[in-house]
Amino acid sequence: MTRRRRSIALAATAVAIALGATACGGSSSTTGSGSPTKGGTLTVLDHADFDHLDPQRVYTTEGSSMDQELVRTLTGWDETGSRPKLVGDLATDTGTPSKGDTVWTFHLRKGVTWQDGTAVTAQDVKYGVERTFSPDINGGPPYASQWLVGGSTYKGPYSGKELASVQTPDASTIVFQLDQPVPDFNQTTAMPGWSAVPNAHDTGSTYDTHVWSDGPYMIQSYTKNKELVLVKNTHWKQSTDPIRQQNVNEIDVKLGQDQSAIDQQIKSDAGTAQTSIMQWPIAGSDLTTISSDPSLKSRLYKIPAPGINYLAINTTRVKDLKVRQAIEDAIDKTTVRGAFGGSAYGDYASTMLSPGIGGYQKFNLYSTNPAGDLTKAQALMKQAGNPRLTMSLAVENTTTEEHFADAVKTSLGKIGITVNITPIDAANYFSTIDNVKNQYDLTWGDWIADWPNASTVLPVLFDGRQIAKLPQSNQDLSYLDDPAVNAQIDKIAKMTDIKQADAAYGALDEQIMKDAAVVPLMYMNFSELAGSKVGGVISDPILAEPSLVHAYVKS
Amino acid sequence: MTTQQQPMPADTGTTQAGQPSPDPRSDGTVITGRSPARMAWRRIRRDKVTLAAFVITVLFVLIALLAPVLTAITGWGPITPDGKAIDPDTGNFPRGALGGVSLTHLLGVEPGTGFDLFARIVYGLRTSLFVGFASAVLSTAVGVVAGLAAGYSGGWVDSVLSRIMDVMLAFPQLLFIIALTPVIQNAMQTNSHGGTDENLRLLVLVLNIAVFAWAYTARLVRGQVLSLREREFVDAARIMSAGKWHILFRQLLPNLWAPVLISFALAVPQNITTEAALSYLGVGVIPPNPDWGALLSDASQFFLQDPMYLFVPGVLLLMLVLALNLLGDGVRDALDPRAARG
Amino acid sequence: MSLLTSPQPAAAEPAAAPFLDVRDLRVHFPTEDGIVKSVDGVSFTLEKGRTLGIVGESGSGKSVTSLALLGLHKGTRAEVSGEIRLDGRELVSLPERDMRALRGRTVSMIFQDPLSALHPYFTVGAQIAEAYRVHHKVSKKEARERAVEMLKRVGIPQPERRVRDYPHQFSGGMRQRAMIAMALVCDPELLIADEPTTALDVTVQAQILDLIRDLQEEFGSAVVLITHDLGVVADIADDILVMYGGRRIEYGTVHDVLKEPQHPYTWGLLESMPQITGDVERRLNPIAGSPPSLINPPGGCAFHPRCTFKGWVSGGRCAVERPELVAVPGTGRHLAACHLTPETRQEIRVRTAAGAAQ
Amino acid sequence: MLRYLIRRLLAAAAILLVITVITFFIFFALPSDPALLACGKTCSPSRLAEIKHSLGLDQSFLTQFWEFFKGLFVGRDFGDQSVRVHCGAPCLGISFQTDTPVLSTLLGDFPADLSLGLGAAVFFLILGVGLGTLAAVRRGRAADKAAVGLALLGVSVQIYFVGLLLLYLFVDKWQILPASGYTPITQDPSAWFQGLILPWATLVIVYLALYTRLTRSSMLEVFAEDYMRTARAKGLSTGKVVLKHGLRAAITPIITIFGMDVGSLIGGSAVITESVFGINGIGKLAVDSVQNSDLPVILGTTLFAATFVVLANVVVDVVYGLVDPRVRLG
Repeated sequence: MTRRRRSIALAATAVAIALGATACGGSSSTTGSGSPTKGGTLTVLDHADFDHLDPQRVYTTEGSSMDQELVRTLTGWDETGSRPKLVGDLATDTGTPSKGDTVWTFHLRKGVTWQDGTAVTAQDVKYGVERTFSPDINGGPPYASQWLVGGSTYKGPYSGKELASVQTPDASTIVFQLDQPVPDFNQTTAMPGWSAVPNAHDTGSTYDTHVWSDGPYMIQSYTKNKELVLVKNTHWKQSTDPIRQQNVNEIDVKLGQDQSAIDQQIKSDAGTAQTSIMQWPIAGSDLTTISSDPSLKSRLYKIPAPGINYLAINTTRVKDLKVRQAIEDAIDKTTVRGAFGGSAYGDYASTMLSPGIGGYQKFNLYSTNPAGDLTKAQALMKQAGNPRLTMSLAVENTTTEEHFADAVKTSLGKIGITVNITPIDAANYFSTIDNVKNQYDLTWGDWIADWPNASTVLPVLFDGRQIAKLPQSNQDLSYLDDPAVNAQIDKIAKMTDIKQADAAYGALDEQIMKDAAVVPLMYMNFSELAGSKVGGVISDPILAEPSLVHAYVKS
Repeated sequence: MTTQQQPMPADTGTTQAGQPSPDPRSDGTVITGRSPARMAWRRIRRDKVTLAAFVITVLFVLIALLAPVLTAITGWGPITPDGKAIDPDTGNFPRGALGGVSLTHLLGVEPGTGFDLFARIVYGLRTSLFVGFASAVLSTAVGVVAGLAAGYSGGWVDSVLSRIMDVMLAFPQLLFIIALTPVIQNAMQTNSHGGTDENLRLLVLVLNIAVFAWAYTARLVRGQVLSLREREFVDAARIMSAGKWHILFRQLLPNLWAPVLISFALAVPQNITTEAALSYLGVGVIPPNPDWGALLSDASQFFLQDPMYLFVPGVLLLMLVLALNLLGDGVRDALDPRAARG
Repeated sequence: MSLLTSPQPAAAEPAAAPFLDVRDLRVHFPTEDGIVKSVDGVSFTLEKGRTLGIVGESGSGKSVTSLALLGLHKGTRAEVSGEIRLDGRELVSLPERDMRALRGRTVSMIFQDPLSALHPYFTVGAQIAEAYRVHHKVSKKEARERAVEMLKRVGIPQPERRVRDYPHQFSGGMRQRAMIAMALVCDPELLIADEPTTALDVTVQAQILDLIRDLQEEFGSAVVLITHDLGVVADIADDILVMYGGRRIEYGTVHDVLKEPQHPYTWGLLESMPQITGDVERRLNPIAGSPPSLINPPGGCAFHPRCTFKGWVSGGRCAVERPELVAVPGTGRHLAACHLTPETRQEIRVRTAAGAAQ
Repeated sequence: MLRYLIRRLLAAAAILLVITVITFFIFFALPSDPALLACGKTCSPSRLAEIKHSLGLDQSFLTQFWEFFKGLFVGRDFGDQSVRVHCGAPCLGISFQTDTPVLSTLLGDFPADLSLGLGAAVFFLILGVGLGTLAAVRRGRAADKAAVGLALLGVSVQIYFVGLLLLYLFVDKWQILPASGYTPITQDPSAWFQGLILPWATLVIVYLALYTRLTRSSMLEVFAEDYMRTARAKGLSTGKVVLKHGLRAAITPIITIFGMDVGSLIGGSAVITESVFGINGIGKLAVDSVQNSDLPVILGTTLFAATFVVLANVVVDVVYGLVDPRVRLG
């Protein structure tokens, strides 16, 4: 999904990402031992507002994470164990597939109520899912319209029509009819979009600030770009919720502070900073200082992200495989990682699937030395006829990315490739490079899985048929349109055995890497800091966010 | 605003109009026979502060011109990274104290990239000076022409031009330049293949700054022309049926050079400041092209970890602008006998 | 008494101290180019009820002299030396604090251009009242009443209404009247009028001069009238002091100086002045050349570069030796500083008169 | 007077109209497509077209402008299918990004600018006029030279350099002040004050320089006026001469500049200060909205800022008429 939202502020607010420990594969740790205390106010500091809180519009990790306090989804992840476990949330279990994974049935829990005490019904869930289709409710993930039968023509509930492929035989049963087999559909339904919205409280495009809660907290006030105040939803019952707790009395989200100011504030641990946590990772420039400070260790959350930071090579512009392979070997990942914040940022990557994702297999087709293998690269260039090449590289206009671009330029300069750097507004970066009309040879990209499965990584990034289908939001940044890859994607999609599919995805990853269409750079980690009195924070490896569902304030 | 400075009330000894005042500053009227330019030069030569500012400015210009030579001596260019000077494990921060100051890197290296800071500063000076001077030349030229036209023509030409000046001066300028730059850059990107031409980018920057600066000069010139056109020599020329252009350029312009030069001299440091501010906000010169504003913008993100990186270009930029401002003040004091620094 | 009120050479010691006694006054301004000697050794005396006219062209030092009388050079770069005795009190060395108590009260001044000399942002009444309140502990209301009274006295119609007006709402003559009202509000003993009529048209000029004369009679003040216009002086003054290049060149009673002018510069001034009684055909001859530099004055007689009669003096003395201010023979109290002998002067006057008659 | 005011206000409205048209036109050509930003990661062309229509971006320039212009006076209704949102006059549109009315966003950010701008203005006016007067009175002496030198330094220094330096010293190094930021005064007056100390100081350093220079030269000009000599000749004390007669006249041009500065400061011109200190004001809003191609917000902030500058102009002229009895408005 869910790239972390880019900083929209100007260069003055560093974007940067976070640090990381060794990506050890989805291990989640709950820091702050002891039993949770009730009461108090938890302060969340975020440098920018959420893209959306409307569950059908949200598509960022911050928004999705915050929505967990407000909105219950059909399924959800229980992250209290050593690995995240998919459980029924609004539903009693993780759903029942039938007809070769094309029909999925969920039964709702009894006793789940809205913030006004009325029961959450299957019709509310249907209405919520239908909202996704309205042009006014834009921004969310595409899965509903991609998979639900009749989704391509349906325009949402505001037109007065219902979507026939979502059926509610009774108030507690909901059935989805899909136009293709989706064996991990119940992981999709853990995304906020698959939640209920009561028709009576739907405020359309302004629902972001009026989200009607069936979770432990509800919105008391929400001033965009300023402050979001959540208070206890008194109608929420612990007995109906396997995932969340209701420990603090209030959650204050303060929006729009400079990230490095947030870093310093929480680091100081003075006053309200003691009961504060940051939403956005520590600024790249502060990363080394904070992560290497032993006194901060107990307050630091290193969250491995199910994602990848990579350099895409436009295969339609750089057609020579030898040249692409030379690039793979030439890139000095040490300086690249340095630009993103150094060793704290994450481990060097050699695959597109990261260790926390279902389907990950460890392999390395290119230089084992992260600093690159210049001899091999130069040899490959020689085989290609030593062309004097000039390539354009698109990056965001942030300091971090510009430094990254400089590092790439230096690396490729050594094998005779001249790189022209084009920095693009951070906010417009993806809409520019996602447009198939873009003219860049090299582009920077990162991707975080919508749920920790290769099915939300490889097909999204390498199915060449989407280039024609989504000309303005193409995710295949390398423009790889390999019939063998496409066929394999289709083949895996039909597999109903997840283990079999995982193995196939691992092999597909290797197959794609042979095409040398992308240079995987780092498996990202996100690091966040909390005040000394914040407890119960879960490192959520699904969203790569500090999950607050069990958070409490120590007295 | 007027910057004329007059003596204290008590030391004006005489009041009759045109009477040589015993005020020491206006001795020029007593000692006759010197051309205004000569007198101005004489005043500048006597003004030690202005002279010092002049020397510093010349020094800066020389450094900018000799940038390739200077970097050839140190051996590090502005975009040649020194991988050994930075530590990738700490996020590419410079190794060693004071931002990596060493014999090879006189001012240390840039965190993140390992570029030599000395080289970036001497090359960045080129950009700052070029943008400052070029936009000042452009805005002064446009301002003089517009001011002359408005002041001399009067009538609807004056009305239209004056309203345009009003609009320009009422614009939230910084906001607007910030907004305008991506529009223009986008237009440029579609022209070049992939990359953006840095010279073109500089040109856009110069244009952007000049667009919002010319109105000040125009207003000043217009005011001067309005008072000059009532003077006898213009009437005389008009009576002798001199052409419009003759009067404009042969009669009026020569009498305007002092205020125009003053406004030019003060526009240069102002424009350098604006350029640096725009680059700081990320809409000016774009890294890795060296520029002081861009350097400071970059440095602002590391200033807690690597303060040297902020202080060196910051203090140098302060020195440059201060020298140019002092020079501008000196020129003004010298050209406008009534204005004295005291 | 009359002997004492008349001009005396600086060296001559009078029997009793005159009301105003200026001796060897020098006002010098140091500059980068040298010292500007605006006033360079000026002496004169003045009694109460009498009027002294100081005449000279621009830059002759007459205004600087008047400012020295008010002590307005204090606290500036100007170097003032010599003595100014007012009613026995020495003013040059008087501290600013004490001088301030005298300003506006004992010595006050009517400035040349009332439009610029009156503060544009305060009402006329407020400015007059302020001058009164500086030296009198009275309420604002009383001061305001005093202002109305003064405006009435200087002949401004509807003073109760005009007191609230701003200077720019007054006509030129009325502004000068207001200025006079302000100067006289504390009944000063010495009134200095610096070109009080220059900015006014002729009919108003006469009214203002009449007013000053009337008020002087009423208050019995001593008046120093500064002007470049000999006509005004002839009208109102008792004595005349002609200044050139910061020095005295001729000093005497109105009668003596105008009837028997001794210095070529005074002749020049007289010739450049139209006379109502004079011949319409008579040419007005402005003095050729420009005023002398006050930093490097011409050697000898400061006037010699412009003097058409220097050839009448033998041996080129004019360019070398500065003429002393000496009594004109036969008058005893008419002083002039010129190398021309009395006989030569007489001869020139006869010739010039003949020339004019032709 | 009333006629003058009406005429000036009409002229101001005309200038604002021109600025609106220009802004509208330029941002019509913005590089990015707000519909695409709203659409999300995987966006099909048909979905894009629907969103374009929903945002009204498929209409012609003139239609869009007319809708906007009309909204200023009669308000507008938003929302294509879902619940309709009414935006009352004067409607500046609804943000593409946050779906909230632009005016309410602007008014929400306004207190920050008001606090920042007015607070700093009070300090730099008083200090600047004081220092400038002192320099003028002590012309040529040590105090004057120090003031002139400091002023020149202040004029030459980069505002963000000052800001960052203050942050480095006071927050990081000496830890005297908390990390700055804006807290509404209604919420916590002490935090409001502490958070604004450094931003104020930054603005004061830069503007103080300007006002010191301005006051000094204006004062010196006034000192040469005849009426100042008249005041001394009355026997007034130096203090009274300088402060009553001198300042009264010298302050007039300063009021003009001050009015314009305050107008633009509270209208969001302190972009850099806001950005350095992380204050969410109009300036930062404008910068963010440009990055997000949020046309209604860009238009709103530009218009808002321009309105303040233009109104400040009118106010200054009216005040001028009140302050200077010679000026007659008409």
